[in-house]
Amino acid sequence: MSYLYFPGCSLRSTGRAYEESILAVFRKLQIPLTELEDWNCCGATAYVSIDENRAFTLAARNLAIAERMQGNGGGDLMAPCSACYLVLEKTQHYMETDEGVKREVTTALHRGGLDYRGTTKVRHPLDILVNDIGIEKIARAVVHPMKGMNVACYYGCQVVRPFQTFDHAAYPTTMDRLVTALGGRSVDWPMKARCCGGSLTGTIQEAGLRLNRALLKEATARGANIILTCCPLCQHNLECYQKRINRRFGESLHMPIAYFTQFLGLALGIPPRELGIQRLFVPLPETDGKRKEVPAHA
Amino acid sequence: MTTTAEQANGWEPRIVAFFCNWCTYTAADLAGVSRLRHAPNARIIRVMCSGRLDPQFVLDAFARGADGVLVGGCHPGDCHYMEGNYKALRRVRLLERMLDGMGIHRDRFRLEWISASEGEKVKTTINDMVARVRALGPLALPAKFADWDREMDELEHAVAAQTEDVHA
Amino acid sequence: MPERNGHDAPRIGFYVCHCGHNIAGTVDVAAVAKFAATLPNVVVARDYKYMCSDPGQELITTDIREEKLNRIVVASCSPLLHEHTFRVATQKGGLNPFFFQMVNIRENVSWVNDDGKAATAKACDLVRAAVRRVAVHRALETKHVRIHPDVLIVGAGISGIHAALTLANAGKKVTLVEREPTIGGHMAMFDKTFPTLDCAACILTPKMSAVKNHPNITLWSYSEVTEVSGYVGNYTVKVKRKPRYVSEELCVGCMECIDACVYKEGKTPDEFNQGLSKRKPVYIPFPQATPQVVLIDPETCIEFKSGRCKKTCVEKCDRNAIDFKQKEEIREINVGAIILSTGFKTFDAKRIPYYGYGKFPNVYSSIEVERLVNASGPTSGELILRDGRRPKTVGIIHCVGSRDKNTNRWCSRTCCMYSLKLAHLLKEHSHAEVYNFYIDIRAAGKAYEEFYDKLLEENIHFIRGRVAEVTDWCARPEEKGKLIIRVEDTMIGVVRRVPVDMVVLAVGMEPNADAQDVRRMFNISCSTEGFFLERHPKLAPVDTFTDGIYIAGACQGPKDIPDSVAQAGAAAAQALSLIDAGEVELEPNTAYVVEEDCSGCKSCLAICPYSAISRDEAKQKAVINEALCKGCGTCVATCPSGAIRQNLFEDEQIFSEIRGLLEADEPILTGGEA
Amino acid sequence: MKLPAPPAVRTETTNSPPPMKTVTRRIKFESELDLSFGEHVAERAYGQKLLSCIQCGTCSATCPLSHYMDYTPRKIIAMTREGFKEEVLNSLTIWLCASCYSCTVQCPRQIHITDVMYALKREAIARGFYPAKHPIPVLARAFFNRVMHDGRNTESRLLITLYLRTNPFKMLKEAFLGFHLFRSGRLSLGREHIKGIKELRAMINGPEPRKEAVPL
Repeated sequence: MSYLYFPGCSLRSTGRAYEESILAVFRKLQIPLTELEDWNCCGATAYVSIDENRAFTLAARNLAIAERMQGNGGGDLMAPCSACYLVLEKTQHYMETDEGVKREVTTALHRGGLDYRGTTKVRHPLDILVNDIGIEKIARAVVHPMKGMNVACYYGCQVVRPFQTFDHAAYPTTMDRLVTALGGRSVDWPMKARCCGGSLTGTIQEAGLRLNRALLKEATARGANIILTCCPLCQHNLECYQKRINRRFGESLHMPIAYFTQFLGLALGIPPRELGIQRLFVPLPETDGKRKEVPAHA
Repeated sequence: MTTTAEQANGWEPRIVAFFCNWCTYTAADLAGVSRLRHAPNARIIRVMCSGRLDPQFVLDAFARGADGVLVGGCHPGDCHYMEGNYKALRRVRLLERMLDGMGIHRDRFRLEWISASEGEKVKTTINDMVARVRALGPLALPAKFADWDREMDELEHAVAAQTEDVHA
Repeated sequence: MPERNGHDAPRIGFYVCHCGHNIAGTVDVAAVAKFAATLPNVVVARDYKYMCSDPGQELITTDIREEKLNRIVVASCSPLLHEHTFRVATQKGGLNPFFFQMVNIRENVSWVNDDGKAATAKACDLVRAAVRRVAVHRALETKHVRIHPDVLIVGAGISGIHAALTLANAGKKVTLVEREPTIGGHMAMFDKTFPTLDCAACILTPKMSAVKNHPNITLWSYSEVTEVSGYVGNYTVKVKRKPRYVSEELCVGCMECIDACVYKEGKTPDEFNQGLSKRKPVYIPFPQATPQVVLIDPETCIEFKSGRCKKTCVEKCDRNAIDFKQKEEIREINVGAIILSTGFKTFDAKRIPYYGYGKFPNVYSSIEVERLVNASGPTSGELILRDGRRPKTVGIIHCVGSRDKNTNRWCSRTCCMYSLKLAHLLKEHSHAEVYNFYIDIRAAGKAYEEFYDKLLEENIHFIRGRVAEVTDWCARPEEKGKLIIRVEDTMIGVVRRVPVDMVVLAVGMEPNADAQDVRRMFNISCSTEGFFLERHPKLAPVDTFTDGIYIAGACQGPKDIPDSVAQAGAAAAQALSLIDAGEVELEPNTAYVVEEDCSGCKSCLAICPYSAISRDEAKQKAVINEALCKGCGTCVATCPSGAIRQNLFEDEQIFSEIRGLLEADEPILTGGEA
Repeated sequence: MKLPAPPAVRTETTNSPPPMKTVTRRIKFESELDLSFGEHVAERAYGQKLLSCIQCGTCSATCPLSHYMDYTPRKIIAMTREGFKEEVLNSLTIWLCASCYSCTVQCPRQIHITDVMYALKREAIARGFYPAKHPIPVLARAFFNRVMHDGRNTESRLLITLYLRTNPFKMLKEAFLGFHLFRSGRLSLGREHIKGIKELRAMINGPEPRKEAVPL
């Protein structure tokens, strides 16, 4: 079992901790990852507002490179950022179902000396960890059960919609099952796949803040002491705007937001620094056994 | 897709389709009732069961100028006559090997299970088959037969001429 | 007039039908007729508005006489629709009816093409093939078989019950087979029926006991059909009678044994009450169950599990009806016709997780609510929720598992009306505020719109919008402890959050889980949705493609009670007309052996699924029993020496068809991909 | 055509309807509609599915942002279908869509509403139906330029560009957050390049310049 790895732009900036924790976890589980050669921007959301076929071409370049590398022993293409994951899957979907898209994109790829036959499978790390590696195997590797962690699993929107097949689009459970296996308590809450507003926090901020407020408040009300995410944008929105939300709406929210891979890494006994825990703004809650490292600038 | 000389001349694939009365023919009727437009290249011959399909029908169709032959029967387990479609399947598998030997491309001959409710599948199957055969170009066996006959004639003449020479 | 045998040189009459605009709108029918006139042996070629009409058929009979035609080709719709019509016309003109060939240029041509040129070219090819084919047709004799006068009805809901009574009253012997321990089907579970609000039990139970008491009806409840063989008029059916562990002959339904059971309280979810109450291992589905016979569930009965029960039930039964040793029985019957009225199942609301069914206790499916408001239901008709509360506000969500391509795309037809009924009953029982969330109100039935009107006057809320979510996430303090329905009020154009105490999901109707197995057993087809497929959606709604098998009720598609009853009556009438005819014509498409060509190789023997072929050991030749042959033609294709032939599908005829299709001199000019 | 002002979110809209001050005449003449608009958009949103909308409102009710929209998504579909081109392209709705795909997965007609919104955004940009300093089209364009330059995008640079183009004062508001991000190593000002940028540009730009959206 090995995978091709598509970091995407976010994991190289705001989502650095996500990348660090993914690499650490996969190393620990001894699953080889090979970074996609000379990958380019997936062509996410905003770009599609200009021209869909060019956006598809951007994504398809990555799919084509992956296909070439698979021929040389690479595996499925893992895309941890929800937006990348969706755009790559969407490109795959429309190239399969829409003749026009397929024709235009293939022609464009040819101009750059690439070809794509359509064999690349796009996967999310959540899907890989739970369905390929398996919860049982992961559970056996746990050294620090995450007792005392009341986790609101937050899937966000794009990772479970609309082209993926590994979980339900409105009530996903994959991450909850993983959290339970790691010794945490997964809190059932109705917002697990409700949108965080994506880039709205940067554009129409009031609307974006309100969405995040609803999420944070509901997780708090349901007794969660941590929210886990699987998308760099969700993590950014939920974490970075908490203070602003408190100011704007008179709330007193203080919710740690971590990547599910960080949580998994801690359970597997990986040192917090290797998981980028120090990059979080809100400190993690304590587990029953062991106090977690608190970032300096909380 | 490349444009061949034949296409420029208005060549269109000719597909002969043998559909069983109970499933696939009914499905084709359903496609009609549902107004599912599909390529006009397929001509349907109704038989009671795909089990009635004599391999000679397929060979004859190719020999008379069909560019493709499509056979439609009920899904496995659904045959109106219990197991006629299994018999058809066996024959088709053998026939495919024979057609391979004759140099007739696999895309030109196809067996599909289409139930009475699958009007949509009639449409997609026919469209797909027509597209594939179109990509292959004309089979034109009758013309080839004529060529081969002429070659044979010429060969015979040549042989005859030689013999005459020897005896002369 | 004696039929001409057609040994003379072929004189073919060709007719192409406009079918109004259906064919003529796409195919140039005049050009087709003109083209046909150029084909060999064609003497007459005409086009006409409606060939299936009387004047159309008249055209054929007149031409046969006046033009001395001996072969007929009609290019019109599918042979599955009108082949018989034109064969009869051919016969009326004095020809053997099998000197006829039909060309399908409607379903196969005009309805699937937009390009007139391509369609006309295709029609011409098909016509040429038919003209070639009909020239080598032969005269055939129609076979007649006798019809067994008894009828089997499978499924004893309201449809099966009605069909059984109709046939029995006409003096026919009916065997009515029901899978459940009682007859009555879904209707027996309902409280009231729309739009009249008369009680379901009051109108159904008299019919149920009429079935039980009718001398012409054999009722086999708790039984299933396991095997069907034979053909129209002569079906042999095997029925499995599941053991009740209580003798149906001895039990009088006093239910003393239930009281006496060592279980003081029921422990198993009661199927009839949709799991809203518990039953004991020995039980009767409901007080008016028919037959009035208890049964024992071996899964939960202590005697079956351990063999060490005190058997207080046996002690109590003074008729000694309880028999733990009862075994499953297989019975075999012969019938001439079969009516399938196997009904439907309700949509499993768990498939739409965002409505919270199975997660929030106060979310109910409509069928559960039917039991809940039923006076003989688990709460004796009192509206008490699973958490013991009485609702002050109720939301009824329409179209759950209907009109949704993610689940079932069809409209279930009954939900609007039963939702209105439930809204009325819920309001009557609890004085709650009742909201209906609907996409469209479909009240198309006699007195249905009037019923809707009545509900509007009762001040029931009607919000036009499909609910997106039922959630316990409250945005305001007043929403706490409620279920919040999130919906766009599309009439007002604003998203609303409606807090309610009880949610009713108006679940749609689906084919039974085993509909595919059943249809295989009876050799009929299902539609795309999985409901049994009728022979023609308008003209043969209760017939199937298998002669002698009819369908009635919701197994054919979602239906309410009046429609099911009407269809059951129609199916009974169809069965009656078949039986009373005494005999039926069979398509003479059987296979036969040409003795002098048969080498006696036995290849054909193993291939026949009906064992119709045997070997005459004296002659060393194959022999086909015409009565057993169904005409699939598999042996014909198998015979290595070409000694087996098939009437109506002779090799020569099919080869002529192939030749006709492909002998165009010019390449066929068509309009490209559709 | 330009919107009068950049969008501002008015809160608690449902509780405080704007007072009716003037009598407005409202009627739509068929001649003001563009009857081909529906099919035009449907084609650009991969297939004709939007024409099969039954106006059930699931999209609006499931949308987390519909209560900020001037027209609910359902109305946008209806108006698109009926050819209310100007209203649709001028609406805030299309810019409020955060592409969460809730509507798409729940739509009983399986209409890809998110893709319809994308198609409408493209149309609006192509025809200039958006306010000059509206952040989203600017973000989209900045994004495109960045990717065409480097093959990847560096979010911090993108955000800086965005704020400079739209509202420079916002920079100050975000600076505090930026400082935190930078300190935690989550904001890099460096740039990433890909090696195959030439080929990438050839793929995207094509042999001839491609029209961004076909005008009607």
